[in-house]
Amino acid sequence: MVGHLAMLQVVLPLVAAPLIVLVRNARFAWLAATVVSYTCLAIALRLASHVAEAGTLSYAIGSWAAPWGIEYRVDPLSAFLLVLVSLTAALVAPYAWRSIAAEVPADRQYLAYAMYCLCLAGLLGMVATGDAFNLFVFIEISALSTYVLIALGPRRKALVAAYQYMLMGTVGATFYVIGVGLLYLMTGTLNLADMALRLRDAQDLRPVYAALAFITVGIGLKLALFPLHQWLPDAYAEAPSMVTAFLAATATKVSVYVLLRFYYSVFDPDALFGRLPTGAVFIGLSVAATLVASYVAVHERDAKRLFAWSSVAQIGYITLGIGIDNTSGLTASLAHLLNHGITKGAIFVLLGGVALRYGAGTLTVDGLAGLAKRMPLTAFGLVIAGLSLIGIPGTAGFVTKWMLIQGALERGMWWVVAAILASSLIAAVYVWRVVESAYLKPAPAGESRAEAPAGMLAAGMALAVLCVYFGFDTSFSVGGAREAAEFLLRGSR
Amino acid sequence: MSNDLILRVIAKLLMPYMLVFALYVQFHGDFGPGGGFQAGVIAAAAVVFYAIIFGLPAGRRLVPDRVVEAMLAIGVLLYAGVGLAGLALGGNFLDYFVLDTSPVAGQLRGIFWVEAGVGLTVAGVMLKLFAMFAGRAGADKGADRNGEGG
Amino acid sequence: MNTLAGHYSYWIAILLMVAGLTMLIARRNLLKKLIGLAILQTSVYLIYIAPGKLIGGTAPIIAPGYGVYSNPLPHVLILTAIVVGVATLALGLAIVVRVREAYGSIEEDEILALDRAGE
Amino acid sequence: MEALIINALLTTMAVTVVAMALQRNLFSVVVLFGAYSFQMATVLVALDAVDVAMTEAAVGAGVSTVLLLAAMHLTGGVEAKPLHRPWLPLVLALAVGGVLAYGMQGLPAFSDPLAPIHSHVAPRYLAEAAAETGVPNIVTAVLASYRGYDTLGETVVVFTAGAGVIALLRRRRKAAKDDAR
Repeated sequence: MVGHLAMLQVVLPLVAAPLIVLVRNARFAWLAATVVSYTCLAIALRLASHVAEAGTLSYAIGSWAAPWGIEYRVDPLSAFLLVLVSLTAALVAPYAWRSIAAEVPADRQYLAYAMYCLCLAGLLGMVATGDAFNLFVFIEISALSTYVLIALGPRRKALVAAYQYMLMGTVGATFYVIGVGLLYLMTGTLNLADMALRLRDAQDLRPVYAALAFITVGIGLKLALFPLHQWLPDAYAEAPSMVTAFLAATATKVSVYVLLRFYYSVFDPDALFGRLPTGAVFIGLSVAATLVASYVAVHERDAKRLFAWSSVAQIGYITLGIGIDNTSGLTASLAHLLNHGITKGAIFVLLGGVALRYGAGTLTVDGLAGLAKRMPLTAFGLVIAGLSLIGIPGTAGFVTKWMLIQGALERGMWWVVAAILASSLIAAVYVWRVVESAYLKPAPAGESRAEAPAGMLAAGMALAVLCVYFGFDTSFSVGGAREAAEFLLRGSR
Repeated sequence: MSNDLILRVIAKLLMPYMLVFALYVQFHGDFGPGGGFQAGVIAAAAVVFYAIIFGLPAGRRLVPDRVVEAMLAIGVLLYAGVGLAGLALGGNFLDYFVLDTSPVAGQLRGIFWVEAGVGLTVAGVMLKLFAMFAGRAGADKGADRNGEGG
Repeated sequence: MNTLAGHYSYWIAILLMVAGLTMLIARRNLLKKLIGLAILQTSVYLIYIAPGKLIGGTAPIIAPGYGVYSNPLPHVLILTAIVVGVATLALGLAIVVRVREAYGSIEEDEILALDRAGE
Repeated sequence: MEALIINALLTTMAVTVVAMALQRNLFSVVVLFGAYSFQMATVLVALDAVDVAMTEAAVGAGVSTVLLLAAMHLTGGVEAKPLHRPWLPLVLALAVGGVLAYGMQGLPAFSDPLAPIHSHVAPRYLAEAAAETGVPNIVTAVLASYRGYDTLGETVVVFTAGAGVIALLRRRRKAAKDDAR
């Protein structure tokens, strides 16, 4: 019975989109998107509790057994991701009404909600599936809907940002398919679990290494791994505020999940981290990402672009955890999926409120001058989320960085610890730029409009509170992440 | 293009055969090459052929925009509907065995309706793509510069 | 003969991929980039389907008197890849048309210049 | 003999692609792309992939070429700019090609019946699909029934592209009134 729930988790948003396009009414579209988001959250929580008790859940679609039919497989790692994606959707969707109404032309709003449902279905489908090619199909569903959502942005630059993201995203998806093709030619199957078994006795490893390279670069493009991140700043800066909030907290995180799924459940980790320098490459790229991206963020004028560059740096922390390749490193990486998702979600939702009140043009660091007087709660929420970005003790960001440092120390990598601290300092600089402008700079004369609309403010503050909550009570975030990390490491070693 | 008599007569003659061939490809998919995707494109090609010869407004009268947008959505709903029917009848999602008395008949029924859904969606999308791009031709004159020409 | 043919289809697939990637990166015209992207995607068809072929076999349609058939699974996968490729191309072209109307040009360097000037 | 035909067709395709890469006039590139897609469809028929060949001809060559021509008409594209400094992209592309060439060495030879893809999942399709689903065309059986969920996802991808183009290119209500509904 629970298996059907895993199916409905993806099929509900999938069916909601055509219904929305059939009804062609923005109010119905928003309602459908909200109901679907909350149902998905309920299902995700139910699945997570089931998987916690009964272990991995497998569901044969069409009642065809695994390698012949397509199988849905929900294990502790995917359950953790399902909850993360649905939680963000549930928080963002209900409050998207005013923001989408302000930024998307009236006759196109219902299509924006249809694309939102498709993107949600694509992301959930990527997490739940146990089939390599089905994963590609759902990568395309979430990707195409994301390109449209970005292209609906208020400014004309959104079109160029969507185009650039489409090019790099499609090249990434094509490299992924080439990688899966090589694995298919070596094993004859597309089911991930079955493929893992048959890969163990492959004599000639050259195609396996080539497949590893293609999948890593392909998925690296999708998750904005350091040298492949050029599309992210424009895409997040130009998209409508609610879209940025949703994407920043979920899109790249699901791509990290796909990378982890292949690294630990398909390829043989001993060969991967033992003979190949994968660990070193990831640590090098991650440290470069955190330092360079944070440095660029310090010099950014546009607030959304500043936090988009900060996202590139924070993804560096996630991949750093993978590179360290021990239990606490991996746990830090998984926990940061949640911690960063909440932090960045809070920031972009609050910025969405500011954009709604004062127009998208004022989202520059100078444009936020005197925000504390005009929108006290929004400014306060931004400060909390900013502290979590830096990793001040008591916030979610600190938990991740603390465990990353633990992981690095276990491996004796002093310079990695130094890099983490240095990048946190740089992060403090760019967060301070925003805080200083909001609190210390005088508000421009005549700007006396009130706080962001209650709905959006509630979402932003809820996320900000979660940043602090997960800073103290880490049972779910670190507990779930540790269980998933041990499952990955035990499952494959 | 639209006032050339020969083309108009030929178009009128060819249209039915193109549509019949599209239906043939749709239903012959079980026994030979064919299926929803190819059939959808061929059916859409027939209507596009008509719209090119008799002009876009005539094409829009033949298949109005609302119908095309409805086809787009109904195809996917039909496909997912077959899947949910399998769920409702006690099988897994997209389980065709439970759709009919005997398993094989259930499979045939499931495959038929699923391919019909695919054909509907693909035909709808191809028609909508043509209408959007062709309709856009007039936009160059009307479109303003600040990206609001949507 | 067989060994030459053995990997010839792969060498052509690699050539297609290299040509597609080069067009995609080197060309400045947004439309040309999309065609390069389409070529890159078609290189995948050969990687999947060429190994599925069995010399002396026939199409995977069960008929009396035929024993050897080519492998149906890559055909299903590539059918999906073709349709996904066209869907991406259609969306890309729609964006290019909107960029043309918004910027008046589809040359990448002119667009970037307009953006820098616009800032 | 079959391998010879396949290789000949593959060579013509390679020639078309190289011509397309070097061509500057946009219209000739689009026409070459149409020819390239039809050549690909022919190669697919030679490889006994008849369903895929028909899809490539109808969807790949037919629709893509029409869309490219329509977009080219709208954007008035005749590329004047010469190809400048292609060396970095060429080196990058060759590196990616090199990784694939390296990987390809270890793959089984052409039409080797003992290859993994012929000995693991596919034999069950060829042996039992016709009986289990009553459909002699195994590709349709696998497409619609065994991997039916993939095709549902694919239909949703087509739907997303359609709805996306509506969202991008729909003319505003007031502008749409003047063109005959």
